[in-house]
Amino acid sequence: MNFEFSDEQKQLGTEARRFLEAKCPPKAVRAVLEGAQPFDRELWKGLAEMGFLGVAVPEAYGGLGAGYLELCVVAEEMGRVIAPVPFSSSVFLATEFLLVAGSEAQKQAWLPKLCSGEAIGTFALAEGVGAATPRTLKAAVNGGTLTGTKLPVADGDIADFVIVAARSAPGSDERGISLYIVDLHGAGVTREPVATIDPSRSHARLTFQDAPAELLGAAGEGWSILSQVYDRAAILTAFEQVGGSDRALEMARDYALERMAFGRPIGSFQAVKHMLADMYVSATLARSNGYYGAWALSTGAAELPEAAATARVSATQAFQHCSKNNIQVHGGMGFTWAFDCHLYYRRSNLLALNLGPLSQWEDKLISRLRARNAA
Amino acid sequence: MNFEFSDEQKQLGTEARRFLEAKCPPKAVRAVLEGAQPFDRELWKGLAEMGFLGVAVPEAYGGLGAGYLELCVVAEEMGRVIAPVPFSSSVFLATEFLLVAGSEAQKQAWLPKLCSGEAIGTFALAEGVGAATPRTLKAAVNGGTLTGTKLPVADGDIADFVIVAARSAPGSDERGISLYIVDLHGAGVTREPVATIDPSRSHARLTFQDAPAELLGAAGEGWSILSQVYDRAAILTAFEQVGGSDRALEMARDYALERMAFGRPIGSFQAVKHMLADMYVSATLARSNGYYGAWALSTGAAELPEAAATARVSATQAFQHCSKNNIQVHGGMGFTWAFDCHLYYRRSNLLALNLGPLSQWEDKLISRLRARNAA
Amino acid sequence: MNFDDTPEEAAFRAEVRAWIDANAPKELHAELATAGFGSGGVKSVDPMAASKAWQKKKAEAGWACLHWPKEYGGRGASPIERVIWGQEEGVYSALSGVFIIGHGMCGPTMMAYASEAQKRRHLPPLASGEEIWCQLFSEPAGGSDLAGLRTKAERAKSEDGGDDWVINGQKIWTSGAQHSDWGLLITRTDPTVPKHKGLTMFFLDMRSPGVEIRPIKQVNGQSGFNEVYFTDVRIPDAQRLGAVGGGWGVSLTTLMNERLSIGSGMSTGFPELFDLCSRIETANGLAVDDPAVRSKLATWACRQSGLKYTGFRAISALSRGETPGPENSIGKLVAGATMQDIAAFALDLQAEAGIINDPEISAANARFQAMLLRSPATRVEGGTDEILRNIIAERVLGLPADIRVDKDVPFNQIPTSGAR
Amino acid sequence: MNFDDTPEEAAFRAEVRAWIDANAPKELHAELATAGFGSGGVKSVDPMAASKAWQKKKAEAGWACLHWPKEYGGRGASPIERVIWGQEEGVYSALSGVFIIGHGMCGPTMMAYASEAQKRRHLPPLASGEEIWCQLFSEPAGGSDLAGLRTKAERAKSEDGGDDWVINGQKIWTSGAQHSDWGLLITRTDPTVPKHKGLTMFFLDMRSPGVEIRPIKQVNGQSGFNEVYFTDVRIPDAQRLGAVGGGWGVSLTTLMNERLSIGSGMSTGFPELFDLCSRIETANGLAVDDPAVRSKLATWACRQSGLKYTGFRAISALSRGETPGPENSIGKLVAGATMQDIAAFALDLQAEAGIINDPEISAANARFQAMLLRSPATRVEGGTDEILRNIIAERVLGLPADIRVDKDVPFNQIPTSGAR
Repeated sequence: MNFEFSDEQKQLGTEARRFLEAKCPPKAVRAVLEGAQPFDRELWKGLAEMGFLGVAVPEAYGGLGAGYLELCVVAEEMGRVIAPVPFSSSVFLATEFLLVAGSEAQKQAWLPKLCSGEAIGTFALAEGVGAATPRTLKAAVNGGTLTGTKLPVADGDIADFVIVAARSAPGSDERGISLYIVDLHGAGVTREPVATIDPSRSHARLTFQDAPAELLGAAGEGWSILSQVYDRAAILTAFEQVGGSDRALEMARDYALERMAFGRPIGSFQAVKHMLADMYVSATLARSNGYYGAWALSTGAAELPEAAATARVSATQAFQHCSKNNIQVHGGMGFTWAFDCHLYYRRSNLLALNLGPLSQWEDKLISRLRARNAA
Repeated sequence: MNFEFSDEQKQLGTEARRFLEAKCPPKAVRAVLEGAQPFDRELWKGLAEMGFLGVAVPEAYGGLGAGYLELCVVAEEMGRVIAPVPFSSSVFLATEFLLVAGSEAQKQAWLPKLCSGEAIGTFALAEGVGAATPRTLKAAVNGGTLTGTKLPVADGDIADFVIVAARSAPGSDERGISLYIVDLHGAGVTREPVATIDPSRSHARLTFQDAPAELLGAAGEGWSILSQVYDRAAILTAFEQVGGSDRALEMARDYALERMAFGRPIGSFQAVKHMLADMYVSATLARSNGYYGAWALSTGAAELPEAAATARVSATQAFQHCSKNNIQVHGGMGFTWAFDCHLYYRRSNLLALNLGPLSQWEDKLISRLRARNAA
Repeated sequence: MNFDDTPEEAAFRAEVRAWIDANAPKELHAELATAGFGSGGVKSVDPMAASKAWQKKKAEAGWACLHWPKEYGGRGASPIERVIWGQEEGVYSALSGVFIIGHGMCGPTMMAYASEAQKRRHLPPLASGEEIWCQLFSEPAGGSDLAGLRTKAERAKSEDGGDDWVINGQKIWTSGAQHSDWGLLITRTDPTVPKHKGLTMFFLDMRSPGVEIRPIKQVNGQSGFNEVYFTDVRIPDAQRLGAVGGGWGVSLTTLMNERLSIGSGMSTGFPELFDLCSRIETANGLAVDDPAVRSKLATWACRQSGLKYTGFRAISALSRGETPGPENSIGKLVAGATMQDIAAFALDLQAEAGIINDPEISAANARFQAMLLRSPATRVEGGTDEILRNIIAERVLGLPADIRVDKDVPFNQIPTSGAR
Repeated sequence: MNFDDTPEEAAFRAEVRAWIDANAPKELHAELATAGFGSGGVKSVDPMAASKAWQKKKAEAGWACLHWPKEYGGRGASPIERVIWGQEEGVYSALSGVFIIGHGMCGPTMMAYASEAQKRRHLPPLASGEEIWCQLFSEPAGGSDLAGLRTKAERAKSEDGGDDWVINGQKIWTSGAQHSDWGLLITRTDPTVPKHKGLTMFFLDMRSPGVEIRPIKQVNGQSGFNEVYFTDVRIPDAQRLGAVGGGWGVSLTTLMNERLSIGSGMSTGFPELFDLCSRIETANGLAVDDPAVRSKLATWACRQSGLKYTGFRAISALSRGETPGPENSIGKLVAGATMQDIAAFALDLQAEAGIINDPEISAANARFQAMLLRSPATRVEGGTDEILRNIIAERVLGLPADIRVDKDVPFNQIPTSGAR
């Protein structure tokens, strides 16, 4: 049994941490949060140079040709520093969609640019309030052009292209949905930034009016491709969340050790100690479930769907729990703009929704457990 | 605003407490728990003499002719001492069914005996594992006789008569269900005691084979009468649960004050203090919701169904929470047979199910809130 | 047991209702009704002007600070009449937010400790809203350990030879300091005695030289709180409240009022959530019909209802002339955590779009995000969840106080992490 | 990252599997597989006889106490081999329950502190199950405060003039004392020094005159624990383990092993609940399809899975030759509370009939009721939830220990509530 990252993988994590602690201190996150820029271009450039934008992409397409375990390790470090860059959109989604469903030409066209950071890609599904289902999607492609509105789209205002889930045939079942690549610099595209719970990551409303759209994957396969890619992204995001949970726990621990009240460190009060212990417990369960997901992702195991949902639910709960109680441990300081606690609180609530809400993943988890037990 | 019991009502509570602390110490509960007898006959006799078996029954039928607020006050005291007697079956259910749906003759026949303790009545709905619904009930009455099996029936082994919900017409809707009074000393009745989570309250399986059954209330009205009576019983039971919660909290508090560890009372550790504070919070919320129910019950307010579900859910959660953590505060001693903690733990789990499970009442609560908001 | 007014209460309610109906700024009603959590109330008009206008109108008609004696600008009303007023004032009470600290805490403290002349000078304009007061208690190094405060007050002579005190130090979490004319200030006058013994209370003109106010930006972008710096600020000894070294006792008067006013009628966000669930669809149909949603709603409904009726029990106690005790700490304890959970769940219900914080796109979202970002403050201000549990454990259940390592230790010898 | 055995591990597993397949008491398999929580295992045969037979068979073939050195009756196997054995032994390991304390705690302590002669005399029969050991640490006045123990050991001369100790006092929560031949006993030899300094460890013949064992009936009706009374019990000084006054250090060896063995692979009841939900109907159809049920199941599923893979990470550490640390305290902490919640929910799913405790009527019920009545013990034994949170906070997160009022205080001057 070797249920642990290898020394090389850990080494990669150490490099990533060293790099990110230097290039992505909290003030870099604040710069984006406070609107100086939609994302940290310098950091993005640096990540590309480090090869972190193509960790799991074959060298033939300009990637490092390492595996998903390596990408999980990097994702955790990105989450630790809540990096204000389109990593999840471009690496977890756009890149994975291309790897899973892209034609050779499409891979050739986009993957090298994604790995080099020359192009930013993203994915667009939601169309406003409420769960997006094959039944509810309105955006549609006719004669090769897309018309409709997508909201919210992560990094929609800065991406160069977007992969869109849109209706390719009438009817309410998932066979009516296909995926399309749309060049966001092309005709018929309007983008407006939208404010969200976490301004350190930019989001937009994308309006398409007869915008040229190129099919990605087979027609009618959109929903099943989406579900495969979401499972992969859920595991990668879980590592972001695990990294964020650990950092929030550390911040709380450090403050509890330093902050004195009643003549003693507040960390000597059981109320605080046990709050921190409970944070440690959820962070640890989330990490272990994340490892399960990483294993499934890297081996393409049959358990992947179940492992993805487990990792997602566990990590979402842990990051929300840790970021929330990190504020509580900091007391009054915790809800000041000046302290960094809210950066993690915001991010935890963004990540809790960006691949579909917790309640959806809870439901998926049980469906999948059930399917396996039935099998 | 006078959202409080009157001084007279509080006085009645004090009397009841004095009486019950004298006549129903923990060893009386243990005597029944350990099988000496199915219920405490002496205590039952005493309750009858005090008039507590007919608090809300009109004097014309041998009751005290006081109101439901008075009955709530007594119910709380019964719950405090987890009295091992068929109070809930005979007073909350049998008596209420007769008051709500009984003919004058039926009231004359049974109410005086119920008030005097000469007769014990109960109610039978469930037919084994799973929720009992108009669709699932199998016990049926044809030509005035009942055939079927009811399990579990509280006090079914000691009651003199039972009110049974049975099928009076084919079909799966509630109009096919009616209520019947069955004399348990009559023909065609077999009773077997069944073991439960709380042996301090006796339960049985009742098997009916062509047992004479007398209609109670209009034919086809069974389910709606049942739902009215369950709402009343839920509020009265909530007071039992509130009494039990308070007592469990007191036991934990007293032990935390007396028990020393590390040279100090364990009640000086925040982990224990805050556990007790949280118990106090749920007990207080349950009490306030109980008052809401008591008000609705005593005034027959339109909010009764909603108030009943609120009181029920809140009190069930509080009693389970307090009885569970009372054990935890007692540490190793808490799960010994010799300590009384488990008596409350058992009772809290019995009361959580005896009028239908928590999940059912949660669902009812929201349906009812919704109905009111829609109205 | 009933919710009915006594005849006297009913008569009073009718009078209140009639007056409010005739005098309230109805044009603001809609805006006040939907003002988000921590969103700072009305925007269509200058909120401060609107607040002062409404307060002045109330004062002129004898409806300001109902529970205060008439001679100080109040009405000499009973506690229950005050409650009835609050119920009838409804959304308009949001306009009085800026006066809460002054009316609820500073006023009562002045009444208990100021001279007759000072009361006649200061209380009426405080009641009428012409003068606004703030409370200067918390300090960076203090926090939950309120008595750990360090702001120094030293005796000095004034130019005219009178007795003055010179104040140096810093306060924090001062609500409304930027609008305040007067402040209630607790200071340390003797660092060589145990911390509760060396404190002294004053009130001061917030425009005194050496007083500097800096707003604190909160997580939700609002700046209701301030830091207040004191540099050689002079306060005449005549503005001392209570004995030198008696400040802790004075502060307890103030704080008891704080917990009560904050603890009562806290919002949990449940009505807003229930409303949302009655409008929004989930995969299982209307959210309120989704069993998964229902099981969560039920628990929150019981908390909401339990707090409401716990409040009614407290009101009934008032109506009987009793004083509600520390058990009212549960209001804030339950409401704060509940709102935080409800807000997160409400966003979850809206799926991906739950992250959007734009009222134009989703008013509900904006509202629940405001709750999500405001509730952490609720769980801390006026006593953290942990302090409140201690209060319940110690004052209600009679459990021992925490072990106090700083007990009987001279203040200047207590270990500290330094001001932040 | 993989779950695969190394070639060596695979070879070892194959050998184990073959031997177990050829030698295990297959006739007991079904019964062992369904034995309820705290239900005490097999009933069709004498459980003790069955346990001893299986253990003896294992010992003769060299499969007992795999991690012990060969010369003491073990196999000198690596920790990971021990884990593999456990995985393969499966349900039959339930037969070894009676030996866990002896093999997991007493044996290692003897190995570390006993003389060579004593090891050769005592360890082989302990390994083979011919002699059973128990651990005599907890006391009524002790509980979580283990070092608060009072059982006295005083020096005396034996008839033949040798050095003896005379033991007086009481122990509690001693698992299997009634079956035990030998016991590991910690005593107080000096009440005048701080509590951790005055302790001394011994081992003794449980049949020594003056030893009296009384079973403790638990909430679930079982009596796995005992009280053990000592009245002028004689122990030769040769049976002292470690220095006089060094008992606390010796006990830590034992306890570290306890938390590990208890913490690993704790049951949460989730698989049983999931199975129930796949069979039982609610108002919304099959329970596992009821959204209200699903949202609860999901959280429990993640805890179950999180514990499983946390365990795998610990095993991987073992496999790399590392020693798992205090982080393994989370196993019991999470499993105990989870099982308690799951059990209550499982009864709720069965509606009114959930109260029935009769396997004939509902096997599931009986099972979940056993969990409901057993889980409170899980949350206390081998460290309460509160102690475990302290361990995580202090040893994993590095937070300060609780304030110790009894630190450096002579034991006989520490306030106490007296034995219970």
